[in-house]
Amino acid sequence: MKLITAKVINQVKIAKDQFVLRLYCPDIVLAAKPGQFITLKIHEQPLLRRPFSIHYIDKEKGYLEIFYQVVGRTTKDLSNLSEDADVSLLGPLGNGFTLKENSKALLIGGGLGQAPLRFLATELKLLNTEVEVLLGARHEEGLKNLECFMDQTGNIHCATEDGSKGVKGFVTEVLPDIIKEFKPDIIYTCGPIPMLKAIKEIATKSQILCQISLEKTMACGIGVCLGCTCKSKNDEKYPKVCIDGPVFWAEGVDIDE
Amino acid sequence: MKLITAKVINQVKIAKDQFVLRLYCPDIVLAAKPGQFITLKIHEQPLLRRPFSIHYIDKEKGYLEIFYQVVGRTTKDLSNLSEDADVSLLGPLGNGFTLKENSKALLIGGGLGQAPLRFLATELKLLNTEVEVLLGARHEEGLKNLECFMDQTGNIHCATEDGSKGVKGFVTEVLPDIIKEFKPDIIYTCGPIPMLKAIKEIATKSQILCQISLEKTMACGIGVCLGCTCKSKNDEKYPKVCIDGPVFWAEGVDIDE
Amino acid sequence: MSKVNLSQTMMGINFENPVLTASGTYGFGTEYNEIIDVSKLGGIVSKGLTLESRKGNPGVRLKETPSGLLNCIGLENPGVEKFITDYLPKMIKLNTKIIANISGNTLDDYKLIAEKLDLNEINALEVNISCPNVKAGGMAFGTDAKMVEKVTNTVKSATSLPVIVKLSPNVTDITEMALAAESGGADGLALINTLLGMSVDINRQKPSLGNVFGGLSGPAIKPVALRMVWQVFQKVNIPIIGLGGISKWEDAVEFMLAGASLVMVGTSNFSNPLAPLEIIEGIEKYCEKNNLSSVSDLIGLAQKGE
Amino acid sequence: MSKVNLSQTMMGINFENPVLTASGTYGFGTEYNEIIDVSKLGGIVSKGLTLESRKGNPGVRLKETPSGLLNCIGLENPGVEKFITDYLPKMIKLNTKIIANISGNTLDDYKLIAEKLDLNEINALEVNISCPNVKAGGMAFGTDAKMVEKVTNTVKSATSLPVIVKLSPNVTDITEMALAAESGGADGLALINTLLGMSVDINRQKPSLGNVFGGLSGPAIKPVALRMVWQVFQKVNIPIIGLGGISKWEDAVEFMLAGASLVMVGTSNFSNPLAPLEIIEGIEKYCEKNNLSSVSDLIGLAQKGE
Ligand SMILES: Cc1cc2nc3c(=O)[nH]c(=O)nc-3n(C[C@H](O)[C@H](O)[C@H](O)COP(=O)(O)OP(=O)(O)OC[C@H]3O[C@@H](n4cnc5c(N)ncnc54)[C@H](O)[C@@H]3O)c2cc1C
Ligand SMILES: Cc1cc2nc3c(=O)[nH]c(=O)nc-3n(C[C@H](O)[C@H](O)[C@H](O)COP(=O)(O)OP(=O)(O)OC[C@H]3O[C@@H](n4cnc5c(N)ncnc54)[C@H](O)[C@@H]3O)c2cc1C
Ligand SMILES: Cc1cc2nc3c(=O)[nH]c(=O)nc-3n(C[C@H](O)[C@H](O)[C@H](O)COP(=O)(O)O)c2cc1C
Ligand SMILES: Cc1cc2nc3c(=O)[nH]c(=O)nc-3n(C[C@H](O)[C@H](O)[C@H](O)COP(=O)(O)O)c2cc1C
Ligand code: FES
Ligand code: FES
Repeated sequence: MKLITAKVINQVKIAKDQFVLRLYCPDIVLAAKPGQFITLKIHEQPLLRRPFSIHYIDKEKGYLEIFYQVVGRTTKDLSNLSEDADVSLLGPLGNGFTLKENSKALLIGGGLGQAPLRFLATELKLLNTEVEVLLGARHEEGLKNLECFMDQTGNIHCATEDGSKGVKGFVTEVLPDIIKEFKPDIIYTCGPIPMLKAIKEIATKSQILCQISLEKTMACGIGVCLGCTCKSKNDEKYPKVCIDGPVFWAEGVDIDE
Repeated sequence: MKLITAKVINQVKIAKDQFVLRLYCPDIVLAAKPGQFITLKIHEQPLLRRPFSIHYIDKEKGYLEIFYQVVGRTTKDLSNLSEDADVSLLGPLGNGFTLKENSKALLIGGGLGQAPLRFLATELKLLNTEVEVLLGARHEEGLKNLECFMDQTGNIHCATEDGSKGVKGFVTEVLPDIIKEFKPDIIYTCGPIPMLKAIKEIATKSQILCQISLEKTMACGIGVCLGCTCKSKNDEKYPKVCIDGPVFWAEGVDIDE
Repeated sequence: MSKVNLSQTMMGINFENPVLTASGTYGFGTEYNEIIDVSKLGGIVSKGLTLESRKGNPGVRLKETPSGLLNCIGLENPGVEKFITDYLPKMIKLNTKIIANISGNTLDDYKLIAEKLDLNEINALEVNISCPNVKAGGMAFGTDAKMVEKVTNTVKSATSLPVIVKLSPNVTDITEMALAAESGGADGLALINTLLGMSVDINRQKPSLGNVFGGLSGPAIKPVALRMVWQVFQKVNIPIIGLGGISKWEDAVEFMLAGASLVMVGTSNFSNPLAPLEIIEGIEKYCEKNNLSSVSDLIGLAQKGE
Repeated sequence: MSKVNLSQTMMGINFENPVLTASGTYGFGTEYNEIIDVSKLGGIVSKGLTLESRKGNPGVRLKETPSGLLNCIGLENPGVEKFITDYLPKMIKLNTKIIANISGNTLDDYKLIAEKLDLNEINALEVNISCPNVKAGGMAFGTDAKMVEKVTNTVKSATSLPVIVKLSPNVTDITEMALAAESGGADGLALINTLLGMSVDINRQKPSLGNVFGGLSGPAIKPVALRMVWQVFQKVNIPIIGLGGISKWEDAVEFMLAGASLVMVGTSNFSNPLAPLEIIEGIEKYCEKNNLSSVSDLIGLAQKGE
């Protein structure tokens, strides 16, 4: 874990309100694992740092990318950053995904839940694991970044709520079929709570290993404020999303709120 | 007085941390008088609007200019604005200078106190008043905008604390000589408190009319919060810089803090 | 046309919408009328009035803080007589509800000023027992439950107008003060006034404000104000006016869900004179989106099931 | 080398500089040691400890507000035994002053925990009588002067360590509580803990926090904290530790000029882990610029002549 001032290398607008930002931070990149995140801060306001998944890294060139959506003040300010701007970066944070080698992995992303999956897909491929990807969004506009998975897999499935791309409906509607055909050993997923809940259920029924990446409001990001709790079977302690997660084994966490 | 969203036309860097920003706001421009100011706001933070003197206007083209120095959050954000950016503008505010026609006016600006004098010089000239200008700054860097007075007068006197341009020292050191030579009917001045105090004294002794533009932290800018008080001979009421000023007759106001 | 009913009758007054502007932040309403159409407001509260005119505090009166504003105006005002002759007639023309905010150093002050303001043209009195910026009386009234009850009672007896008591947040238990005002006969409560704060000028090595202490307002205090509205709503049966840091419609909805029947916009008028109108619009849209036919359906909704 | 003496001996402890990190915002110090050299701090206050381990509050525990943060952690902690065996040894290695922050539901709790922590390795105890996030005890202790005195006295009798009492700001008169702690035997005072606040989630139409109320911290509360330090400095003879919204060295200097001997950085660690070190540096430069040879010259300087 390092705290550094990273320079913006560049920023690409992917779709309406969606950007991929490339930041130079070799020390963080060297230590990063898929599923981990960084927190960042630009201005004095808002008060708290903001967490973002590591979307992609290039160890040689020393940069990482985040894939983000403009939803509020920080993300708005982020989208206005240009080359050479300074960003305070803390990371890598969190536990990351458990990578299974020589196996078959299904990666499911809903909305911006796509963000951590690209880095994951890249690393899995290096471990000789076959990857398929299932992405969901409201509208095709939310799937414009799917090409980033092309190098890792030929098989990208899509679902949109309005049917503008791929199957019409939620990812969970096509999931059973994909499981039947692809027979994944493990599912990795990130996205909105209702989606995660549904996937957890399907994975449990199908007896497929499943890892879920959660989001939660964070203050410190490093386990000291004890603020980013979630629920689990463990009666003694509430797990902290920032250090016990953000990735959890599906059976180890209650996805309730 | 209007509240509008003005577009940035352009912005010119005059010197280190000093900029002239041109804003399109025909309704405000039409009503503006020299010595008046506007308040502006860009982002949610900081909380309060910030006051700036009207530096120059062009009624035909519908724009006004402010001349500002980067000292904190708002002015920093201002300096990052580019063409077409939106700024919330409220104005014109305050009373403005009392313009004397067919006479001789000496305009004295210290530091950013130069800002309101350009608009003033332009209007005075239209009233057939002869204008001389005396500008003071720490260093010649603070006098880079003096050319803006060229159309109104050939006579610009300068003083810098470090002697890098003009006379070495404060404007007050050269003032008696200029008074002797130019014999102004009226002095208009704006700048730091100690300078205003000294000028008031000299003007009083020399029995020259003198108007002073003051600055004070403001919340509303329109006379409702009663926060921007200064002191005066009047025992009944503290004058409000935003509506009773910012311009005061020298003898009418105590320049004390 | 919107299907949402924004109006409510409260304390016998029919407010066309639930958004008013707070005392001391809106002058007498005429100034802002140059910028926005103030007749669209639910109402205006006057600057705090005292029996005699007041000059206010000397020295620096304002200091901005993170998301907040410290002020020590010290109740500068023209006095009640001049208010009635010079300001009220203009306020009436604004065509919105008028609430007169009153302060005093003694119980007798409150009685006299209330009597003088017992006028048809005024819709209600708001009793300020909480101004932190005056030496005598002021806050002392607002931090002692017995005094709160007495002041309320005194004003009630001196007027036929509805009486709103504006509480000070600088107390251990706000519900105690609220209950005292209620038993004193208050028709409504306004909470909160400013939090007592200060700032130090590190250049001069002196307090930033002429009066040392000032009242803290603005978004910074919203969480405290909201908590107090919530607590008081659980205890009293009279309507609550919520204020403290409201700058967006979302803030106003928070206050109403917590138990406020009306809200007031104070400091945010300075940053954005359009705020009150934007808030009215936002509340209306929120109700529409949530299928609420009347704005009064919002009141205390978040308390249900707690 | 700087000519400014940053060190002070206070309550018998020699602090190398006046900047500590606040309870609950710095874990047990080891986490931040990965990012900054925590041995450079004046000291670290542990997360609030209780006799038995605590799970803390269910549901949402954090909500950001304008320039502030609401939290309702609910004193989650490993319990005093586990602290001594598992955490304290690691804290000692950090090579800075260690203050243990303690909480209890009953006087007996305070006594027992103080006894257990009467250890050479700990430099002082900080008694939290003001946590707003636990149902029993907690804040009730901090808002009643008699209880403040009793708790202080109880802890003092149970330990040979210096005792700092951390006061709640949610009271009408902070000086009353400060004087009570002083007469209970406190060696120092820490003020302030968080202001009681809340937030409403307008989407769910429920309180944002699992515990309904939370403690408000961060720059938003600085003016209130500063005012309390100022008021208390005028009344007590024991040293004051100032905290509440300190994020920049200027803030720390304000607190010291108002009367604080030491300061603590809390919430700002989250936004900027470098804050405490930047603040130490800033204080030093400020002293240099103002020709003050010792940081202790700052204490209460703005009160002179008031
Ligand atoms: C571990 C982790 C990884 C994340 N990775 C990504 C990512 O890769 N790309 C990405 O775009 N976003 C990601 N997020 C979410 C991201 O942190 C928020 O979008 C960001 O904090 C919003 O900041 P803001 O200041 O722009 O918006 P704000 O002004 O803070 O909020 C705007 C709106 O978004 C809501 N919001 C704020 N924070 C969150 C949150 N954490 N979860 C849900 N809603 C929130 C607010 O309630 C509000 O309605 C991640 C969050 C976590 C915890
Ligand atoms: C009537 C009037 C006209 C003005 N005209 C101009 C102008 O034409 N050009 C220009 O550059 N500035 C002008 N100012 C000053 C300008 O308003 C401030 O520089 C501005 O508010 C700073 O905002 P900020 O957010 O950048 O700085 P902040 O972060 O608010 O402050 C940075 C520093 O500047 C100090 N400061 C802030 N406001 C003032 C103030 N009003 N007076 C003195 N010190 C202050 C603060 O104490 C702090 O030390 C004028 C002020 C008034 C009242
Ligand atoms: C400059 C200023 C002057 C004020 N004057 C008064 C007053 O005269 N009477 C009063 O009851 N409240 C007064 N207040 C308090 C406000 O009415 C309001 O209660 C407080 O500011 C909190 O609301 P806000 O955060 O929306 O401003 C004043 C507030 C400010 C900022
Ligand atoms: C997440 C969090 C947890 C806290 N836990 C404790 C605690 O256990 N004991 C305590 O005395 N104070 C606790 N506090 C209060 C802080 O120590 C401090 O008094 C308060 O936050 C004000 O300072 P700040 O504005 O610098 O954060 C906590 C504060 C926060 C934000
Ligand atoms: S964000 Fe602080 S513990 Fe997770
Ligand atoms: S700034 Fe409000 S009265 Fe002048």
